[in-house]
Amino acid sequence: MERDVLKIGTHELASRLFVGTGKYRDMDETRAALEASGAEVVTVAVRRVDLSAKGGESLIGHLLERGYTVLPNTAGCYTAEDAVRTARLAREILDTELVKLEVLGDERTLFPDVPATLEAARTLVDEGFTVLPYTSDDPITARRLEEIGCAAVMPLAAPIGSGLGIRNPYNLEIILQNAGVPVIVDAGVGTASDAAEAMELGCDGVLMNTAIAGAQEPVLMASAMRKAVEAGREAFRAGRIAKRLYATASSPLEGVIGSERS
Amino acid sequence: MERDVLKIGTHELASRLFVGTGKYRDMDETRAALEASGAEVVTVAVRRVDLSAKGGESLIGHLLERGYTVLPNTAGCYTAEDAVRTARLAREILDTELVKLEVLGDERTLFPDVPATLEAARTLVDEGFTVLPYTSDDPITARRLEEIGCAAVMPLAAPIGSGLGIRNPYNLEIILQNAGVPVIVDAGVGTASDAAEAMELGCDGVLMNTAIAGAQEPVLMASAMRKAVEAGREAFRAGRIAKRLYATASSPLEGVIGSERS
Amino acid sequence: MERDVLKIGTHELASRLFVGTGKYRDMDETRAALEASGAEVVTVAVRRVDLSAKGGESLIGHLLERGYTVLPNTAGCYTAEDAVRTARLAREILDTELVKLEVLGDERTLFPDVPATLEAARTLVDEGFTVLPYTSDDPITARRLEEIGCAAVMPLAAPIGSGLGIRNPYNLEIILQNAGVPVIVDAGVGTASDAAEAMELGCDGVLMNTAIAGAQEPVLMASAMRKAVEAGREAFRAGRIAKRLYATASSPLEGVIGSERS
Amino acid sequence: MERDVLKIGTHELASRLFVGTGKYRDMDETRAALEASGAEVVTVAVRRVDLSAKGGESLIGHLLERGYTVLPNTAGCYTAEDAVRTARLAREILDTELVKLEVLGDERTLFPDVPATLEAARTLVDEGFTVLPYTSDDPITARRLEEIGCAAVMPLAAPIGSGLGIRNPYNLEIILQNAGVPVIVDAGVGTASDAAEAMELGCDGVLMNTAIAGAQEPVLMASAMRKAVEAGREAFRAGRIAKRLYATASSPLEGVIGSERS
Amino acid sequence: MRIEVNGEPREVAPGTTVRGLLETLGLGQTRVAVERNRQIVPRAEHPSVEVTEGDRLEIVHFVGGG
Amino acid sequence: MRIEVNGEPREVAPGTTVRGLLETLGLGQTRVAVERNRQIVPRAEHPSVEVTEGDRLEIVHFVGGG
Amino acid sequence: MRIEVNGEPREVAPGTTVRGLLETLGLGQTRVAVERNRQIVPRAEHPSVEVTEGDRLEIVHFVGGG
Amino acid sequence: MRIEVNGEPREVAPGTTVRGLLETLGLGQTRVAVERNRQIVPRAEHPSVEVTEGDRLEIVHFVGGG
Repeated sequence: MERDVLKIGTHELASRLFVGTGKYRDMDETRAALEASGAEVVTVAVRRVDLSAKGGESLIGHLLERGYTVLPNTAGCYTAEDAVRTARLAREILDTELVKLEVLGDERTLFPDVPATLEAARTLVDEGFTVLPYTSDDPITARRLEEIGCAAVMPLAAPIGSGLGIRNPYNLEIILQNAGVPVIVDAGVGTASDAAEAMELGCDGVLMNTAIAGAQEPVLMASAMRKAVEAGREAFRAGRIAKRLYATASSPLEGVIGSERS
Repeated sequence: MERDVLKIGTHELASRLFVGTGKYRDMDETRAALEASGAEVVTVAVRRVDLSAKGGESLIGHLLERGYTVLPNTAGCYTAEDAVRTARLAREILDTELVKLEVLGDERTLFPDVPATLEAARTLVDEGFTVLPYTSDDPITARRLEEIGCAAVMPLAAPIGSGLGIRNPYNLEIILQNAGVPVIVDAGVGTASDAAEAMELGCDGVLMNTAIAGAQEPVLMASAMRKAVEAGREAFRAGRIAKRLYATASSPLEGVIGSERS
Repeated sequence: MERDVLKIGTHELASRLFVGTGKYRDMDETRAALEASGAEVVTVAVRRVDLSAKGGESLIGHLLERGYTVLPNTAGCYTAEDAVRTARLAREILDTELVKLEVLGDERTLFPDVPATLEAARTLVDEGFTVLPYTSDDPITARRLEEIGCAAVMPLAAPIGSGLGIRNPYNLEIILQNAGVPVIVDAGVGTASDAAEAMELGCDGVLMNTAIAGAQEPVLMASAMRKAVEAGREAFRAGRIAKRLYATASSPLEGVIGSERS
Repeated sequence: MERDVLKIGTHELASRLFVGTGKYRDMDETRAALEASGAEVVTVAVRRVDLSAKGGESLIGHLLERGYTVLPNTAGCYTAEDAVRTARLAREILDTELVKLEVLGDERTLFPDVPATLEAARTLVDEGFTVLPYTSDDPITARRLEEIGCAAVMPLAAPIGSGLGIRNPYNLEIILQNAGVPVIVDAGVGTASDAAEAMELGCDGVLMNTAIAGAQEPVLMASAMRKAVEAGREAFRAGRIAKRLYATASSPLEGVIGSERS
Repeated sequence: MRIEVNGEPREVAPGTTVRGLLETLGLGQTRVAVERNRQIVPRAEHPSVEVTEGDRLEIVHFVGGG
Repeated sequence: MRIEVNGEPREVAPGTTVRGLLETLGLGQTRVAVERNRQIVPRAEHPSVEVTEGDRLEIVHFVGGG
Repeated sequence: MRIEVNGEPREVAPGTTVRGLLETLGLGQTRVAVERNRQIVPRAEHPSVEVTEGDRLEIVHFVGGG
Repeated sequence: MRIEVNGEPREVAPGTTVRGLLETLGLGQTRVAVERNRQIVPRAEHPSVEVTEGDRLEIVHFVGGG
C-alpha cells in the first residue's frame, strides 16, 4: 500500500493528528502526552514573557529538540489586526511561515469572527504565511478561505473545549466535497470516536488540545486519539459497508442442520 | 499501568475485538484480515460437510495452528432445539465448551427469538457450556441471561450486517450499569467509530464480521477496527472531558498582545 | 378527504392520542387535561379500594359520563398470572373487553418481561379480551404478539416516564413495515415533537401520561400533544419532501435583477 | 392565559409560522395552502415583469385582499448591492418597510454570504427597513446582525429546500440564549416534527416554503405545519418533563394485587 | 367470623353476603370488582354469595394510571 | 427612440413618460416598481418623468417566492 | 445397506463403522462431528459403532461464519 | 530613561540596545520576538537598535496553547 501522506503547504505529514500544548499539569505530562499522540505538528500560543517569572523549563526548546513541527496560533485575538501582529511575532521568534489563524468573535463561544478571519487571512497570505485558519463549519466561508490562498481550512466540530463532537456532519460533508485544500477539524472533539468519525467523513486531519489535556488520564487519552485518528483514516480508505435497514447473514445459509430448514 | 485483561469464563483475553470468519473472498484474505484485526477469539459456523466437494484448505486447521480461540456459533438456528444440537456438535468437533448462542426470530431481521434464546441458554449452561448469547438490546433479557449463568451477554447494536452502528446507546448503557458479566456488542457495527463508541460506553468487547469482510478492503478495515476498539477502550479508561454547551479556551488568557485586552 | 379513522378491535377512533390518568394534581386538572388532549381513549389502573379512605370524587364516573373509552391497564404486574388476574378484575368492574397489557421486567426500567407478556397475551386473547400489549421495540416480539391475536402492539419509544423520545426509530420502522395491526407508541415520549415524529414514522397512535401530567403546565401540554399527534399524522399522510444534502431554491431563478446574472 | 404574541418591529403576530409562496402548482393551491397554514406573514420574491406574458392572475392582489402581511425577499441576490437594490424596489412596489434579506454565497448550498449579508443589513437598517436577515447558524453572525439593528435573525436549520431539519440544535440554543430580538428558523425544515422541535428549542417562529409546497399534498402539509408550530410553541411554554435514563411509573405503586407485592 | 379484605383482617357476621359486605364498607354505589379466594365473584352473584370464615377477599376499583 | 426594458431593446416615441410606457406595456393597473438607469423612479413621478434615448429600465413586480 | 448421510441416500456395506464411513468419504483426517439418528457418536466410539440399515447420519464441520 | 516593557514602566540607561535590554531581563538565551512601538525589531538588529525615551516594547515568546 502506498504511503498515506498529508501535504500542507510544503510540509509532508504521516500523522494526521495535530495537538495543542496547553492545559497540561506540567512539562513531563506535556512531553508524555505529545509522545503518546504520535503527532508531528503541535500548536503553541504567543504570549508576553512574564518578566517577574524565573526562566523555568522551555517548552519550545523541547519541541524543537524532538523535531516537532511547531504551529503557532493567534489564540486570544479578537481583531484581524491583533491576529496579524501575533502571526508576525511568531514568525520572528521561530522563522516559521506556519500559522494557525484564529480571530475570535466572543469569549463565551470562542467561535470565529468570519469577516475578520477572512481579512486577516488575506493579509497573512500576501505576506507569505502558510495559513491554517480556524473557521466555522460554514461551507461558503471555507471556500472563501481556500480562494484567498489558505493552505488548509480548519472548521470547528463544536465550540473549543466543549467536547460535543461533530455537531453538524452535513456541513462538514459539503465542505469536504468542495474543498481543494486539506480540511482539518479543529475544536470540539471530546473522545476517540469523535476523532474517528471526523476522519471517516473524509477529513484530512484533526486538531485537538482540551480533549487530551483535560482527560483524567491525558497520556492514555493521547494514545486513544492517535489510534482513533488512524482507525478513522483507515476505515475511510478501506471503504465501509453500506447501511441497510435489514440484516444480512454472516454465516452460510446452506448446510444448517435441523430438518425443517436443510 | 496494569494490564487490561478481559475475562470470559476461564479465558483471559488481551484483545477486545472478536471477529467472524465468514464472507471473505478466500483463505488468504481471511488469514490476512484475522491477522490485521489482532483478534484472539474468532467465530466459526457449524455446517454439514459437503460430501461432493474436494477437501480444499481447512479453516479450522489454520485457526488452531495460529492459536486462535475458536468460538463456534449456532447461526442459522431458529429453534432452541436446533441451537442446542448445533452447540453439542461443535463441542464434539473441538472439545471446546465455548459457544456463541444464536436463536433467530426471522430471516429478514435476524433478530433473536428472546424466549427461545433463554430456553437454549438454560439447557447449555446446565450442560456445562460457556454460553455467549446473542441477544436484543433489551436490559431485562440481558439480566435474565446473566441470571441463567451465561458467561457474557452480547446485545446487538443494530441488525446483523446492517452497518447501522449503535442504534440505541441508552439501552446499552442500562445493560452495562446492571451487568455483572462482560457485555460484548455483537452485530450492527459498520465502521471504526461505531466500534470505538461501543467501547467508550463501557462495553467489554465488540464482535463483528460483515463490517470487516464486506468492506472494499477487508484487511485495511480489520486494522482500522483493531485500532478503533483499542482507542475506544483507552478513551473509556482515560476518562473523557465533560460535554459543555459553551467553549473553554485551550490557550492562556493572560499575556495576549493587543492593547484593548492586555 | 375521507375521514382518517383508527380501528382497534371493534372501536373506531378519530383521535390517535391515548392518554393516561395518573399523576395529576387533582380531578380538576385531570378533567381539563383530558379535555385539552382531545383523547377518546384513556387508561386507568386497577387497585385495591382503600377501605380507610372517604369515598372522594370518582374518576371512573367522570370518564363514563364524558363518554371516554376506558382502557384498563395491568400496570404494576410483574408476572403473567397477576396481569391476567388484573385484566379479569378490570373486565368485571366495567364489562369492557379492552385491556392494556403490561407485564413488567423490573422496577428501575419498567421494561416489559417479554416471555411473560407473550404468555399473558395468549391467555387473555383466548378469554376474548381485546389486548393492547405494552412491549419492547423488538420486531420479533411485536410480530409474535400480532400472531397471538393482539388487537394492536404498543412498543415503547423509551422507558416509561423517561421523556427520552424515540430512541430507536429503526426498530419502529421495521415493526411498522411488518405489522398487520395498529402500532401505538407507548411510553417514552417527552415533548410534542416526539409525538409528531412517532406519527410521521407511520405509527397509528401514541399513548402517554407522564409527558402531560408531569409538565409544568399539564393542560397546555395536553393541547400541545393533541396538535402534535394531528400534525405528525397529517405530515405522514401529506407525503414529506425528500431529504437532500444540497439546497433547492424556493424563489424563481429567472428575472432576478443585477446585471451579472440577468 | 395571556395572548402569546410575537412582535417583529411594529408588527404583532398571533401565528408563528411564516410561509413562502413559491413552487405551488397554481394560484388555487397557493390560496388553499396559505389558508390552511394559518400564516399571517407570507414571503414573495421581486422579479422582472415578463413583458411577453399575458397578465394572468395576481398573487399580490390576493395576498393584500386577504390581509396577509407581505414580506418581500431578496432571494437570488449574490451581492450586497443587488440585495439592497432589490429591497428598495420591493419597498417601492408596496410601501412596506419589511424585507427578508438574503445574500447568497453560492448556488449549490444557497448558504448566506456572511460578510455581504452584514454589509447589506447595515445599509438597509440605515435606510429604515425592518430587516429580517437569513443567516447561517453561527451565533457570532447572529449577534452582529442584532447589533446592526435587524428586527429579527433568521438562522437556517439546514440548506434551503433540503428538508434535513435542525442539523445543529446546539448553535440554535446558543443563538437563542444570547438573542435580544426574535429568532426565526428559516430554511431546512422538512416535516412537522422539525417545526415543532424548532419551537421547543425556544425559537420565536419558523419560516418555510418547500416543505409545504413540495409535499405530495401541500394543503394537508400546510395544516400539519400550522399544528406543529402551535404544538411546539405550547410545549415550550408548558415546560416539558426532564429527561431521565430510567423509568418512573405513571400508575400508583400502592394497592397492586398479587401477594408477593401487596 | 374472621375474614381478610384487601390484606387486612376483618370481623363480619356469619351469613354476610358479598353485597352486604360492600354496603358495610360504604361501597354499595361504587364500581368495584370482588375476588374471593382468587376467584372473581360476578356482580350478579354479590347478593347471593356468602363469605365464610377465613375467606380472603380483594375489592378493587379503577384509579388514575398510565 | 431606442431604450432597454428588462434587458431587451425597445422603440418608444420621444416624450414617452414612464407612466405612458407602463400603459403601453399593459402594466397600467399592475403593482410594479421602475428603475431607470439604476435609480428608482417613485410612483408619484411616473406621469412626469420622460424616458430618453438609451435609458435602461427595470420593471419589477412580486412573484411567488420563499 | 441403505443409510442417509447429510440428507442424501447412500449404500454402505453391512458392518461399516462410523470410522469406516468417514474414511470412505475421505473425511478420515478431517475434524468432524457425527450425529446418528440425532444422537452424537463420540469420536472415541467411531471405530466401534456400526451403522445399520436406515440410519440417518449428520456429519458436520466448521466453516467460516460470524 | 523611562520606557514601557510588556505594559509595565521600566528605567533603562540611555544607549541601551534591544539586545542589552534582553540580557538585563535574563532573556539573552530565550527565543523571543520584540516589538518596538508596534514595529518588530528583527533579531539581527537587536544589537544595533537602541531603545529611546518613551519606547513601548512587547517581548513575547511561545507558551503552551491549543
